[in-house]
Amino acid sequence: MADSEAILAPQEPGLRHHFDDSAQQLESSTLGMWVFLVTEVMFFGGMFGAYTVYRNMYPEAFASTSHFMNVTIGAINTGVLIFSSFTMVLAVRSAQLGQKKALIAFLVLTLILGCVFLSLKYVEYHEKWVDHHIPGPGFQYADSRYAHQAQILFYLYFAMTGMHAIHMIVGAGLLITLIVMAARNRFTSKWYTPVEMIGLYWHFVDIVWIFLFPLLYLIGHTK
Amino acid sequence: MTHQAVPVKVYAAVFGALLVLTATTVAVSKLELGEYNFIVAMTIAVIKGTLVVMFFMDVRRASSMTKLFIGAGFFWLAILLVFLLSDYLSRGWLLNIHWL
Amino acid sequence: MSTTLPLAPTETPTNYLNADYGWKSWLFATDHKRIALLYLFSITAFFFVGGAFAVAMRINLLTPDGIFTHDTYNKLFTMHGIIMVFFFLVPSIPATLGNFLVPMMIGARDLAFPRINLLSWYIYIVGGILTLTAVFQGGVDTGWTFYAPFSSSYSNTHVILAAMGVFVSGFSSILTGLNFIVTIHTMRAPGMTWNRLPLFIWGHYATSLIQVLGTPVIAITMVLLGLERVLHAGIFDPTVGGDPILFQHLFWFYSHPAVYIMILPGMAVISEIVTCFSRKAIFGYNFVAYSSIAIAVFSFIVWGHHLFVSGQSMYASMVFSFFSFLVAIPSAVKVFNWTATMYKGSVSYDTPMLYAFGFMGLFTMGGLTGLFLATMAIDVHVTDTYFVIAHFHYVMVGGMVMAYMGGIHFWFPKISGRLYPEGWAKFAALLVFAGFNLTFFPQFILGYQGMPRRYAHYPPEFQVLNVMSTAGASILAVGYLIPMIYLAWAWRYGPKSPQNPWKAKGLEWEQSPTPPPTFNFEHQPVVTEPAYNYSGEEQEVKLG
Amino acid sequence: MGVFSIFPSRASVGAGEVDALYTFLLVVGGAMTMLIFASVFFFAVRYRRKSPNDPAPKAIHGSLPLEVAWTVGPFLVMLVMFGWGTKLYFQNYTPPVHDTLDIYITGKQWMWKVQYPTGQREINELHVPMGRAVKLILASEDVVHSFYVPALRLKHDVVPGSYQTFWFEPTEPGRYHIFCAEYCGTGHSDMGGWMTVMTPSDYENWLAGGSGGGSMVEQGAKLFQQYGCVTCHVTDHEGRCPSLLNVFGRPVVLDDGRTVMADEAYVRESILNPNAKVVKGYKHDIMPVFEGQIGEEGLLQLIVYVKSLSPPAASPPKPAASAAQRSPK
Repeated sequence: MADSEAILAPQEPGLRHHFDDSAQQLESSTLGMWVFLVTEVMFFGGMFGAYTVYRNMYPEAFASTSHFMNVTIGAINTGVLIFSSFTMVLAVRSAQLGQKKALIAFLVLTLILGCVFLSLKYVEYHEKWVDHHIPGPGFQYADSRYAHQAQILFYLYFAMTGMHAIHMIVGAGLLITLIVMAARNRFTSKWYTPVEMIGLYWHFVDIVWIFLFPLLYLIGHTK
Repeated sequence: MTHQAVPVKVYAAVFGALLVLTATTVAVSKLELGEYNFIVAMTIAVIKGTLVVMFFMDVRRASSMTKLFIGAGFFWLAILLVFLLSDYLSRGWLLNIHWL
Repeated sequence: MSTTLPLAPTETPTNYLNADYGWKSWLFATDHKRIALLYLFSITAFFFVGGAFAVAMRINLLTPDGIFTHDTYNKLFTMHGIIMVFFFLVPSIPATLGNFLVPMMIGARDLAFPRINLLSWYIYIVGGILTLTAVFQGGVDTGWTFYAPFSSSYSNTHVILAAMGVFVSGFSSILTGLNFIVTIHTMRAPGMTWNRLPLFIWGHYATSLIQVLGTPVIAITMVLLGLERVLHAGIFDPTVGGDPILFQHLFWFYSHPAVYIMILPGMAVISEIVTCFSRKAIFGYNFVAYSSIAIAVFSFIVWGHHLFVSGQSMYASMVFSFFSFLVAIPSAVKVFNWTATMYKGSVSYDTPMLYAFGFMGLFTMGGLTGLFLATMAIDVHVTDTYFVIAHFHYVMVGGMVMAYMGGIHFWFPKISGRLYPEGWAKFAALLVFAGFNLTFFPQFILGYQGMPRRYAHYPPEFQVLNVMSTAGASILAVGYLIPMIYLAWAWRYGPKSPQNPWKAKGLEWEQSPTPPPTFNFEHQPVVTEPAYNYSGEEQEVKLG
Repeated sequence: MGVFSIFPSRASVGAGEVDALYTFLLVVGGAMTMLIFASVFFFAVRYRRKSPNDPAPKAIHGSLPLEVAWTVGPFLVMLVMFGWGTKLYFQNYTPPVHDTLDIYITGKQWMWKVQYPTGQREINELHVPMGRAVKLILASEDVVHSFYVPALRLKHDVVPGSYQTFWFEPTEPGRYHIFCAEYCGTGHSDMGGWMTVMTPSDYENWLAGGSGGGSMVEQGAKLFQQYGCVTCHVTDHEGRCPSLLNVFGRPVVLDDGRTVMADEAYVRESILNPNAKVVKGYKHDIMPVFEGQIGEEGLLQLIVYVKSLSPPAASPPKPAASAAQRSPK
């Protein structure tokens, strides 16, 4: 045991035993987070693939369903999410500058904005429920031309926004963890890697929405 | 950690740009532009995504390895979409569907 | 788990096995070597479960009218496929040997994210339990390919549970790949430049790329399939406008690269074994290394060759056919280079090398029959027949499992600190080779004769070849059981191994005690020479 | 069982062509395998380690010319395989435009239902005459099947919701296996039958043996009456529905301004879901939705009937497709 401890580097704050120094640890965390986000791109990519195929197959049906999307809520939600990305980046900046109060304030603000997004999403889902636009046995569609195709497109709508919402909920959970950690003085201006990493995740979820919004709500809207 | 903190006004500018672009994409979607509706919407989305990646996610100052992985992610997404479409778009090319 | 450990004699220096005792020290282990062993035991268990299904299938096929009912047989091949692909082949080498050796070979104390590594094992177990639950609830009968609309609308079995098992286990694979990529990038010892990396590392790096980029797509495909089965919204259902071929596209976008997840680590192991037992540097290091990356990239643009007869556009088929030929070239380059490595070497016939010989021969046959399947007109005849079965078993079992067995024997002294009985090991290796060929060679002929796969009953003229195949399978089964027995015996009673029994090169042999201590090295390793410098050359030689 | 052969019996010209390509691949693959086996074996014996203390041999780090040779060499051979295989594939999957004998096959769990244009119907049996180009039109009522005749070296998946097709020219009388090659559920391995190739005169006799309900056109006409299509679609030119005379195989202008080709897929869709693509000048929701009302076999009969309303002489020439293919004798 003594032998193996001989090669351990002296401890730095937040440094795990198997790294040489915090620079190496940060590099690993950052690269790891990015590789994870790449897998997320491919995860959503499967659904974007299905979307591309069906949009190409049934363009009119798609234009037809986009009339039932609530563009107002969609646009507001886009703004909310962008705003939350802005507060998130300010939270990371505060952590970098070691400003604990600002860090907590921005994290809480980000969390609130995330909850606003999810609430508005709930309103939208409820509308779909009332209109019988939830795919499944109860699905009904006014335009009989697209009765079937519209169901596939609503299926994709729910799959994509649903997956996105699940990512938002996970992100909210992570934000709560960060807030608790920040309150317990776990971060310093030298070590705030979790804030940075979860920030990256939050921005990624934002980017997914930036693409979902035009694809699901706007395209074909004029027809 | 290894970088200087970015001034708040840079972030604020990016934030403003993102909001303006969102408003633009909604406005443009009301116009009848045919095929260009799709192109404009996607172009704006790509610009917005790039702004977030470059500034909020700080990729413009990231290591080239990180950039390589991000590039790879989008390249592979492109592989999936392009090769999927290669099937669907070329299915009707042969006249053998007129089999009678 | 702790019962399998040797009693540590007092004079044994502290190593990763005796550093700590008790089930907690294993189930909460973050040491990559202990996690590798957790994986090793669970994977072996799944291998024998999947193998038992295979034996039952072969027994059924002894007679044209079969022994089991259709439904039973359909469940047997489905469960054999799902378990072998997702719970044995995909994690086999990366999660066991890779987990154990990647940090050691690059001179790191652990993987970059030890707790994520442990998490990946738990995820794997959860996925496995879900799938086994599906088995015990009555099984699944969709084939491991889950083709819609049969799986989404027609099958009455536990499709959702099995799909969830596949979905969950996918994340275990992703996390392993992510860990490897980061570790290889950021944690190499001083002097371990990219051009000095052992080829084992290159192979695992390429594998990890595929795991990270491909696996999420199968995960989301399984989600879409499960939701469709519940909602019947029609995304894969043609009667309401869905396209069943889209499912096949998404499925094979992962599942074709997945076969390279299975074979690349095998190639990685063979590169280590061939050099060590020829006492020679690898012939064409750069070509072997970069061909792994080339395979990883090309593997993603060939999936359409599974759809030549499916109604896919013929022009798309043509493109996919072309790339399918291209992906064969880096594999061929590897085989040529391994063969050339033996030229003017000092070749010994130790057990790992016997497996490597077997690999080179059988993988060559598996790869070349792959060309038959890339040739569209031939594929139209032989796809979905036993020809395909024979082809991918030559690659997966003849290639991958041979390499796995070779690797287990090669590093067994490192892992356990003991030596295994060489005579038994050689006997088992020969038995596996003979049994394997007897099992699967007749299937090539069966396939060209036209016997379709997944047939519980078959026309009587195919019986002779089927009986041969079943006979071979029983030999193969014995060939796999023998190593189980003597390796378990040797773990406890085998003679102690010296630090480097094969006089191999590489940090894990040269600079780490056997078995290794918890942090792998007693001193920070420093690399001063290229990989496989068996001749002790002073200078690095650049090729080309 | 005669002399054992790795080749199953051949029933068509195409089967021989596939076998020729297969033989080429076997020779190349066999030579490659032998080369690797022989080199591994030779090196293993010639350079075996005689004693554990043998000195390590001198390193050989590689050879660029060799690497280039064994990269480019196999690539060139593969180009031949690719070209040859692709040509044959396009040929077998692209039926000739004229003078084919069209046979309609519907797969369902777990049987093949065969319809002949002359009206005969069979289950799990297919009769074809020698020396004619036979085109199979494949449909599925439920899951994906695959129609496979090893003696033809041909199969094609049968995908529900679409029509798939391939063709062949039988040359050898005899009975040959039909299999389902795509796993389709419980009875997958029982979903097979026999293809009988007959001499032209035997075939005529067999056809004369009787066809229950008249030719496919007649059966389609009957359905056309039965489902009430006839009340609108033929007589009522200026009325609620478009006439179907001389429509098939021509472009149709839709009410949203687009133009589509009136092909099989269009006719099929218009029967099942009439509102999907409505012809310009006609109203929606007039025609009943026949989804779930007519089976795949009935659909095929109706399509054949609609096609018969547009005589071939009047249909526009179909160029392009014939370029790559062998003309039938």
